[in-house]
Amino acid sequence: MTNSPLFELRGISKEFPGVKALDNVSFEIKAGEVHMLVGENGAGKSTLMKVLCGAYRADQGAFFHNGAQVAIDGPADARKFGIAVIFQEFTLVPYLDIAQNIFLGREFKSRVSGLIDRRRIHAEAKRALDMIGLHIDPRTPVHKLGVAQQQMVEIAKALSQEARILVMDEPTAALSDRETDLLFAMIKRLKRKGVAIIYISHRLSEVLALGDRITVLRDGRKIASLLPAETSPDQLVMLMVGRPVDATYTRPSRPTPGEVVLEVKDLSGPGRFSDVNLTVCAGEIVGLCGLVGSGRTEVARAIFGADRVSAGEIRLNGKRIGASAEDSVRRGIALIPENRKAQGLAVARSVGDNIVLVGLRKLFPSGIFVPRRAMKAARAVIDKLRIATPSPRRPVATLSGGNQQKVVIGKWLNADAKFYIFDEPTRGIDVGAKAEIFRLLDGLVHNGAGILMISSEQIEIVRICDRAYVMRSGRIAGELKHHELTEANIVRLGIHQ
Amino acid sequence: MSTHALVQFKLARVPGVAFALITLCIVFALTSPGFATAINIANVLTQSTILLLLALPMTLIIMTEGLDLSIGAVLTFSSIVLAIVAISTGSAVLGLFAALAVGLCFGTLNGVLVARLDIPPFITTLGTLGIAQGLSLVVTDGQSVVGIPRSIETIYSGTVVGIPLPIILAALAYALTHALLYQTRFGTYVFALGGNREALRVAGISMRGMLIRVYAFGGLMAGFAALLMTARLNSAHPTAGIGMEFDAIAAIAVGGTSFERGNGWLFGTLLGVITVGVLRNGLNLLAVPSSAQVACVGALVIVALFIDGLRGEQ
Amino acid sequence: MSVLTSKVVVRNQLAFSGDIMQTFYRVLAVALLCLALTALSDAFLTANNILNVLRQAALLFLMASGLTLVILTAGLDLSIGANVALSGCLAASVIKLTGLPLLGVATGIACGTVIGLANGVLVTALRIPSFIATYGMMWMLTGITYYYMAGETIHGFPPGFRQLGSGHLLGIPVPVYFMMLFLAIGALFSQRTIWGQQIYAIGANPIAARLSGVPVERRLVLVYAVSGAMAGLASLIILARINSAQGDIGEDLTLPAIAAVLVGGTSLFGGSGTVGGTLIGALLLTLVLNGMNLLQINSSWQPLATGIIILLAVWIDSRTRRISE
Amino acid sequence: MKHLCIGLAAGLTALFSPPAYAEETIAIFTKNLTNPYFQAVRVGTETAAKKFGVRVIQFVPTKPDSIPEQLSQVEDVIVKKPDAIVFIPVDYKALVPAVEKINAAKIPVTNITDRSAAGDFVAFVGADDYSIGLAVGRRLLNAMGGKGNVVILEGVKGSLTSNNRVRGFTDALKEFPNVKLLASQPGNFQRLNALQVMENLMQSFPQIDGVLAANDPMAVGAIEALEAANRKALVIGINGSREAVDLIKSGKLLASGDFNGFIQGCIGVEIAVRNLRKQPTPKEVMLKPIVVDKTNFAPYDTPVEQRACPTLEEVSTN
Repeated sequence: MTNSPLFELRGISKEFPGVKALDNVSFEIKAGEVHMLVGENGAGKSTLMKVLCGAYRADQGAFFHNGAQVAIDGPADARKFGIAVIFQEFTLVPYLDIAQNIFLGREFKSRVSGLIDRRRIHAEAKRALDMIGLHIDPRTPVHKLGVAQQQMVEIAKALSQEARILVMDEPTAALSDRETDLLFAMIKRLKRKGVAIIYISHRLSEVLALGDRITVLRDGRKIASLLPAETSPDQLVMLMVGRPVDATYTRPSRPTPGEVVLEVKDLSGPGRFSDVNLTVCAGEIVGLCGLVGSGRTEVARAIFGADRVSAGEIRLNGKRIGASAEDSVRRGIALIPENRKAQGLAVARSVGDNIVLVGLRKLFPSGIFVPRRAMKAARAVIDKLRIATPSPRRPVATLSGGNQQKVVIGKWLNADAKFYIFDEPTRGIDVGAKAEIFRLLDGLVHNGAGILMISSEQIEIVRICDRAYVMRSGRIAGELKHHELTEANIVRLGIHQ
Repeated sequence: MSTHALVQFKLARVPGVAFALITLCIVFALTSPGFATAINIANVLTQSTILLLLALPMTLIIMTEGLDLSIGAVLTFSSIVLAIVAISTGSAVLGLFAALAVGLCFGTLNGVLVARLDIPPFITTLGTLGIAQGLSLVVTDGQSVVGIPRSIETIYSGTVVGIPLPIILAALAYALTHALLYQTRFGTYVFALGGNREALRVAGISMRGMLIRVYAFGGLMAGFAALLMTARLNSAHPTAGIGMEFDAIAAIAVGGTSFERGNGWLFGTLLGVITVGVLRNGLNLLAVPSSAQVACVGALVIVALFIDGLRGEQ
Repeated sequence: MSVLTSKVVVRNQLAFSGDIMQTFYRVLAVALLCLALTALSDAFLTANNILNVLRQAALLFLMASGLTLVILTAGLDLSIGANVALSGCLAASVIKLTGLPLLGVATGIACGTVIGLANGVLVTALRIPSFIATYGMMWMLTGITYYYMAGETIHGFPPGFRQLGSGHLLGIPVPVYFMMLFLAIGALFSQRTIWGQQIYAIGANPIAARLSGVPVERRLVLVYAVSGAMAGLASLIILARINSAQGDIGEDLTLPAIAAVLVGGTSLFGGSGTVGGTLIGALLLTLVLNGMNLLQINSSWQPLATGIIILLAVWIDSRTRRISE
Repeated sequence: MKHLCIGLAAGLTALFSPPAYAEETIAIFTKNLTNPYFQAVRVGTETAAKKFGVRVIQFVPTKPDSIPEQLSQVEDVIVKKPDAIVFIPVDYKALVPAVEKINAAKIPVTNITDRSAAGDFVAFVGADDYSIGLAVGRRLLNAMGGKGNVVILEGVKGSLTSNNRVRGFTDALKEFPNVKLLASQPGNFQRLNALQVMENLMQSFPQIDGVLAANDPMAVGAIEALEAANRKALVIGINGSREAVDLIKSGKLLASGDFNGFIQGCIGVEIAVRNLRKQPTPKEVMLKPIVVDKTNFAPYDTPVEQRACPTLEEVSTN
């Protein structure tokens, strides 16, 4: 590893209408190092990376490549210096095949002018895929791939651009453990090849395990740059949040579980999961874990009545349910879906509109909608969950990830549900918000609700849940009582032997 | 997986339209002696050419999650300009260029309004529809334009080695569009425009430029279709193209192109256009009352999409 | 955070004023148009002509108001014109046969509603894109109408029924009262009922709406049914006005209605727009036609003018929206 | 969905059993399914068909007055080779290619109502729109005592029918210098359009004494507008439709020029048949312009379905 920085940003500032996203931030990356970039949502990490790759133009600041000052006025320039980014929202085109996606914008010209050389594109793509050990036919249309595979394609795409500097924005967010290990192995390989990697993550364990250096951003400013050896999770969290936050959240004592709230018997959904049995009692949080794609979300949706099932029955307090989402809601089941933007929020509408949506029937039994009362109800929730918004009239799109998630949860507070399903409630949320959400879960169970929680982060399951079911390829692989609930056990059950 | 997967992925969309087409052909062949004759088949295909010329670019436009309601009116106006120029200069070629120019202008206008001013395509083209239609009426004062050099007529009625010229032209247009969509960067970016615009932005490609080109292509093809229309009527008429945009959209929908995520299928469009043509021709041969014919067209659209819907759920 | 929030408030006020501006620009446009016409034709600013414009706008608005709800859910109903034709013709023949205007009215509205329901089923149960489903429906309805009417005309209705379209109350044409009534109903329904709220939510994000327990299918069927019912009602007013029914009464009523909704500022992507805006849109389009007749401008210019107005209206919107952001 | 298709197939097959071309078949082309005039034509052709024991098949564009569609229908019909064709072009210029195709296919074609700009026809049967406009126009202006203000409601701009009728109106006006033409606006042959145009015109002109409408539906529209505004004016239309006759009876409509679709249909078919049977046929039959009013509406009061076709001689001799 050389000591002179491969690429350097000095005094970068970037302003958006309303927000100063970056304020005089400097940042450097050496060849063959993994540079961790951490900070709360809205701290400016993504903006900084978008500036680096030329998607945004900095208002102020300078770039240096191998010590020489350079200009980055667009993605083309960035690519010239071998900078490539893997964004959280994939930049893949569903109805093009893998190869075409990898070489999007860099298609090889065929001898016939104007046409593209598909054969060569596919050959090159094959090589790129082999390089990261992904063995899929490059002619497969991307919309047929799973999230993890799509991310692999993203990485292949980046590497095929001779990337010397690879930016990864929360690459593990959507990955199962096995896939995560694959990714880490690959990162180590790339390091050895001298590729510099900028790695954005909320998972402090990763940050400390994988990083050679850690830079902390907050409110668009650079707070610190330090080595993993000389820091601790708590310190990082404090730097990120700006105030001491109990990130290693430990769960307070729970009431002894009451009678069974939810009971699922031999539930089967064609091709998605089969013979699922599970129970959740009042006042307990039950985990549902397993690899991504093991059928967790599908089971949750089925319980909620969002998808049809082919066999089995679901009972809430003894009564059969699962006919339809509408019916479930009326009977007091809540689903906090996995994908906020796509499934949880009417992004264009105001915070207030979103919050009252679920509770409309309860708030206005007469069917007459009274804006003033709706606003009051919304404000109550906003205060209760400490959602950072000046007014319920604010478009929900303008909130940070954590606050949006709170809105999705807040929707259900007016509906006084008895049973909650949380699907990845902490994905893409910063530490501060995480702790608050966990506290919220506790509040719910203390009021006698039952909770089924899906999470890819075993550590969360272990800390929060009383029991957990582990799924493997569409079946319940086993149940873990509280005393046997350890990360090791979850992994052991979750992975094929 | 492998190519096999790709094939499946394409086949998955055939049935809606293919079944409709096959069924219709069988039914008509059985019920109407005149149907399965070389003359009639040539007749049907020839009639379908103009609609196909509109449906091809419309497919691309729809793949970008757009729409072009003005294409029929643009065809009308282009054909009027073509006629006027051809008459005044006596040169059909000049007329054709004029028509192409008009089409290109309207297409580009649509593109600019959509891409630069961010006006939703439906509204943009609803507006330009009015403009093109209005211009046609104002220029002609509702009269049809006649007296075009007879030479133009041969473009529609002529044949090459026994194959009607329009069919050859349409085939060329299809080949061109197919190559454009599947063999060029432009085509790749069309998929991206509907599927994931962020991908284009990151790849450093101007999506506005691409959008404008897509609509411009639509206008250009409308201008070209105007040539066939004018040749067919041997005159130009301010109502000739009214409602063709909807016929085209219907044919595309029947062909199984979905209106989301750049999920388009050009060959389906071809089948869709032919299916609509076959339906109308067959019903005419059977002398089915027009009122029933109208209903049948509606039924075809709904049935075809219903079948696709069924397959979608599988 | 503090930085953020403070900025946010400003932004919020702006965004808020953005909507105000939208409406403002439209009212302004109407006002300017009126001024221009007053200047150009002394016949324009007369009580009679104003009422006359309102009466003509009423017809357009009645169809557009129902359509507004559909478009709020990010859907479209291309069948309203054909719906008007069929409902009108059925109602007419019922009145002729039975001599009972009320029965005719019932038939017209019932027929319209049933067609709307059918659209709703196609869109929800069969999952056909509304654009295509209602386009197919349009063809089928037209076919049925042509078949049923066989090119004939039904004419001459009882005076009582005629009042619906051509009657006056306190010197104001009856259709205008309908317009006011349904403006009120539409506004209240969309803004002041939970169904209205749910319709907006569906338009903004159907998946989120479903997962929030909104009965998406039922609401969709509802809006299409309403749109159909309004078409049925409109058909009755047309009958009453022209005192006759013919297979083509629905022709070229659909696109103007859609235009009125869009010019009225309702977004095709659903979730934003108001019935009040649609009224302004209807007025704007009607004023143009009225003006052209008063100034005896060749009607060939009509589509041209309409097209330009549509583009202007929407362009101004996108401008104001960008300013407000 | 295979079943669905098979079902569809079965359905379609059942629906349209193949037409047996036993007796002579005559294809009739009309402009649209909505205007009563063309319905009268179709009824006329069918009545004549019964009379002469031939079979007529109706072809009507599904989109009213669609030029490309009528052209397609002609092309399709040629494939079927009917024995004869009776043809009303949607547009008298734009459909010339269709006529040429028919000629090329050697199918004898009789042109009725709108005289095609070119092509070989067995005969043309029509009534001269111009002279009808002139006659009915005179009727109105006389009734007005040769003075006052009038407006003209034109048909579809550019359509032959509208042009000639309006020309007739204006020439009639020339004979009455004291009558002032206030405005001439198109109502596209449609009620609602005519109604709204009339409403708007009444705003700009406080005094309208007469309305010349280029067809009956528009006359009806005008009458409704006048009634709604409690204003009086003499109104005339053209077509001699039953609707018009009722209004004449009730005194709301002054007169309607008889542009008799029924008879044109009859004669069109009769000539086609005679030609097929190698009997002599006239090259042209022009129906005499008749103005239907209170004095002579009786014959027009019977529904077309119940009328009998006049013979060729009758119409040519009178």
